[in-house]
Amino acid sequence: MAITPGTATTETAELAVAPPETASEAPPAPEPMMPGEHPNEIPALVPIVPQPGKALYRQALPGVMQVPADLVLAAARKSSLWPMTFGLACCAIEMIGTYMSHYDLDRFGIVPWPSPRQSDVMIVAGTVTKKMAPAVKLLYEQMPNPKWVISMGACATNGGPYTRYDRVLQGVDKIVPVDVYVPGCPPRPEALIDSFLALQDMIMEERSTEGRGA
Amino acid sequence: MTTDETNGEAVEETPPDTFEGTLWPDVNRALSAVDVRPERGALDLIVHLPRKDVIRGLGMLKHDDELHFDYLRSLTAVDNEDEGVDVVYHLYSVSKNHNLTVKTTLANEDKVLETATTVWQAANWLEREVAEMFGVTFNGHPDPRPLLMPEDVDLSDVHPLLKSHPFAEIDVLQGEGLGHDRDAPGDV
Amino acid sequence: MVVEAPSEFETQDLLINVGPQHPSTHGVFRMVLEIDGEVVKDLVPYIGYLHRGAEKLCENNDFRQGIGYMDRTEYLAAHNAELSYVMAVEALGEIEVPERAQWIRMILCELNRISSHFMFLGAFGIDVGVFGTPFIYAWRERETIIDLFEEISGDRMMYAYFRAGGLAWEVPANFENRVREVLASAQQGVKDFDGLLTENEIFIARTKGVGFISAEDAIEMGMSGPTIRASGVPLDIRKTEPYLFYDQLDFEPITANGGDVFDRYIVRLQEISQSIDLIGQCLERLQPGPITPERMPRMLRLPEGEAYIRTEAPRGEYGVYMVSKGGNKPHRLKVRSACLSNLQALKQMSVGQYVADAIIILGSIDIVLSEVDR
Amino acid sequence: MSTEIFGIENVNVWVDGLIRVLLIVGFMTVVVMGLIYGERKILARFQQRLGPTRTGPMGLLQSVADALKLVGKEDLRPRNADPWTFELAPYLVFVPVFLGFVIVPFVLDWQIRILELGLLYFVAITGVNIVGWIMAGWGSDNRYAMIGGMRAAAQGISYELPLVLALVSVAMVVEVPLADGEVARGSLNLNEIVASQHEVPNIVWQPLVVVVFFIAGLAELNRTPFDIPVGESEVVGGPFVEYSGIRWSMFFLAEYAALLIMSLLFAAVFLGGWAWPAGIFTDEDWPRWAQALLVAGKASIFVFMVFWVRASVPRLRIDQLMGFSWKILLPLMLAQVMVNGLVLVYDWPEIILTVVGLIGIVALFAMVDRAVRQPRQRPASAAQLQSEAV
Repeated sequence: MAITPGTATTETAELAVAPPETASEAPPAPEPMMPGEHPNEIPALVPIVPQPGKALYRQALPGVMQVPADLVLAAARKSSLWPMTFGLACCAIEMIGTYMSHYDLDRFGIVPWPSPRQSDVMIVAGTVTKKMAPAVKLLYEQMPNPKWVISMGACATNGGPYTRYDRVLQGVDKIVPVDVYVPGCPPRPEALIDSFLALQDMIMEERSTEGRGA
Repeated sequence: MTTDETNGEAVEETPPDTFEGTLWPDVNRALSAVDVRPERGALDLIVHLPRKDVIRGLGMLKHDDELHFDYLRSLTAVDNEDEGVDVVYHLYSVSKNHNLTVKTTLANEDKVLETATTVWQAANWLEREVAEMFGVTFNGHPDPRPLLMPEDVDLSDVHPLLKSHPFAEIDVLQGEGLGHDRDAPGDV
Repeated sequence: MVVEAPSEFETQDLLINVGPQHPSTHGVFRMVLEIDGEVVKDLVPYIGYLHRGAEKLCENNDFRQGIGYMDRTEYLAAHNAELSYVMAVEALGEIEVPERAQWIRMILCELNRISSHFMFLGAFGIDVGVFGTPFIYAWRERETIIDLFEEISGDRMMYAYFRAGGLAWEVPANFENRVREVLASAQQGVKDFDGLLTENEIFIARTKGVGFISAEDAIEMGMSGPTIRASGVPLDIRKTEPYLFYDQLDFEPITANGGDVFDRYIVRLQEISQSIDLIGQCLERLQPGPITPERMPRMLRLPEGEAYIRTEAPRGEYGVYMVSKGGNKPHRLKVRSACLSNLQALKQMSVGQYVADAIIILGSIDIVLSEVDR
Repeated sequence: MSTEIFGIENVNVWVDGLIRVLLIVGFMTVVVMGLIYGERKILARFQQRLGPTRTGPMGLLQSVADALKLVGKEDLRPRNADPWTFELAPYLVFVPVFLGFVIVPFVLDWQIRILELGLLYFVAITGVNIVGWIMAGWGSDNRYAMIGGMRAAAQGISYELPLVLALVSVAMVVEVPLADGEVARGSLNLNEIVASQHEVPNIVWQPLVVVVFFIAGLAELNRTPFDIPVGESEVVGGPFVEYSGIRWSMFFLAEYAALLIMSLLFAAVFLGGWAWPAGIFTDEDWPRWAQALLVAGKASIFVFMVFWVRASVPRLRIDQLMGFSWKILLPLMLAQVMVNGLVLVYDWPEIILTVVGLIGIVALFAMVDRAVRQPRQRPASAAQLQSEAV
């Protein structure tokens, strides 16, 4: 994508995090010397000759790093995922175990929050029965966008050992769109941490500013 | 004093099994007004009472100062398909430290029984569970709402623990679930 | 519809729904509180949000596969749950269990009681309001015990280690001194909790005299475990109806006569020390030997009959009533849940107390929802 | 109408005020983010954990990430919530806390405004945020929020009195050197209060007041053991249950800004602010940066104590909380003010203040211990409900 010379593109699409391409070819025009300029005057006073092929702001402020807005927002979202304290069954105990000092999810900036309004991730930890399903759906709708769902354990993924009982919902993705499935019954705390890392990679790669729809 | 007829499985060979080791003598004395049929269980004595005077018998067992069964351990039911539903009471005496199991059989057509909450309050929730799981109606129960089944949805005819209630089929989940598949444009 | 004007001083009661999702309902338990200001006038508990038919599914699995459901029904003390199930199968099939297996079963059940009580101490700290510190101390002890369980059975919570007739496989070689290490750290944990919560004046002010239930009411409601022993009733199945080799150990059931939330906390704290001492006694009597009977039938078919086996789980009496009609699957399996009976008395204990007390009283009963709803 | 700022003469007063306020807002947001990060790290240390380490070097950018994420969150308002009260509540909690910074004496004469009635202004302003809490509770049409709001009101009012009396009893005995040499007693101007402590900090004269100020300060900040309005285990999140995104982050920021103000005030009024050890070594004042470090150190003592209490003390119940304030703190403070008055009127030696203060502390702990140990009788209405309900 050719950068039209001379126009200072504020919203450059390419990953500016990569080092700006160094001007490989030699600067075409020699530095003009202002008349009567004292040799040790501050170089900043020297007027900038706009070199073609390079954004003006880059010449004026060589040090600045330009990062697209959604990357910064995604990085912020990735490193402060607040799950809701919402445990259903045995997987909840392993989820609590992951918060505790032995595995400490707080290192990743993950703090359990009591109210759905202030949380971004819903960890469905345990068997979703048909009596509990409306409550799970209501909680999901109460969460503000962007929101994600981690289906922890076999029961939340497809009913697990209780799948053959008709009062049990065979998988939480029948009522709620799920982002990360964690295998195990109950999954080990390391598996839950791995699911968070997978979710973080997904957020970074997806980078949608407004988050999922409905 | 009813004669004891061994019901088939290998109890001690002596035909008139006198249950001398168990509580049977005192239980028989306490329940003399009611016809009682003893049976030997794996750990403790089992006593069969007819449907109509189960509650009276339980009251006698509780207030009898010799037996003093003041602790209802557990109340449940067993579905024997065609022979009807057995309601089982496991009793225990905290002071005397002995156990008894009382059973009564209800025919499949009218599974109705008096409530035991008049005798022990512990029976409240246990009876509500047996009512919704086996379809047994307990007359005079103070609070006959469903316990484990949802209240808002009327499932009064569904009794999951009966043998007739089928197991759910595992529906194959490849794709057609509501699962959020990554590439569908703006779905859900 | 004529609405007569309420007298201007008549206050309206507020119905608040401590819903299925609430930080301190220990899972999916819901209670609707009718409160007048801060005092609870009426409490209606709703359970069944985790009713997933463990009993029905056990009827579909043979005697060896049912152990998995028992672990998941009592997920904080899986060994105790397995013990009842396995002893019921052995009682029906008259299977002899070798001595060493019984001693190891007792050690693991007591260890599981310690880890479950630590979980209670942690969760109770959150209910009373301390931000996480007791929970973290409790889980530090629990993790050491869970690591030992993992070395023995390969899984952190769902062990399936007890089998009809004995154990699945031999315990690892350094079993004794690993257990002693764990006991030392558990002893340290009890001292920490004594310092952190027991002498804390706010903790005493919050829990003394709250949620009282008398001994007669407790017996009438069929309660069991630390909740009834805190009201002064020495009902401990390990003492009243000894199973395994509990009659060879000398211990007294721990009771307190206050019957309030503080006493339930103290009874559980002392039970941890008691279990530590019990395990010490068991370790002395442990000798090498076989852990499964020489001849076990490949397909376990049990004769017709029924058995009601009850053991002392951390929360109370965990009973398994198993009816077999001569097949390889149980005809009916009923799990007697201690939490269900203890929970029945919640309304009686909470009415008249403050809202904050109702939360603590629920915490002091220490319920595990999958055992309540099965 | 012109004043001098940073050496530039005759700057318009309004421009000067604006510059100082912007400086304070910038300084305050940075320090508050640091406080949030500090709390998570210190609490983690109390609980043998690591706290945030992955975002930025040693997790330093954690608060920045939280703030950015909250800004990017969807902003929800419940359908049948009262729109105006719901929208305005965060501002009523947020703005008074910022206004409180006007009188905080950071360094020698650097304040936004030196007000003669500095303490009165501070107490009046921080009183307003209770209205914000109630509006949040009432406006968000949620039962938990309503209960949380009412509890916040009850607690805020009942702990305002000990706080005010604590500040009054300190402001009474402050010595202010007048122009003609002799000394006048009593002043509400924070600068004079701090200047008067260059030899001996007020904590020496008023130990009981320091303890009561700490307790009442905890209650004003709604921190454990007084976090009843926002206690998760009872009233899930209190008045903030329905707030999300940036509105909720304003409440969160206001809470930590209030903590910052309370700690700076504690440092200024009780530990001598920028004056205390300076007076002992040299008679003229230290350089600005040394004073700034001094104030920061003293304020961080208060902040650390608040975090420490949060990690180790359970929550009080609403009736104990009210009883503690009205029956124990208030009488002690009234007695303290009376003793101060007597010492001022009859010119008794200052040492009496310290002795009385220490006796007061002993009395405080004795009263609390007796209140806890004696068998708790059930609440009167409860006993009657109990008999009727069973």
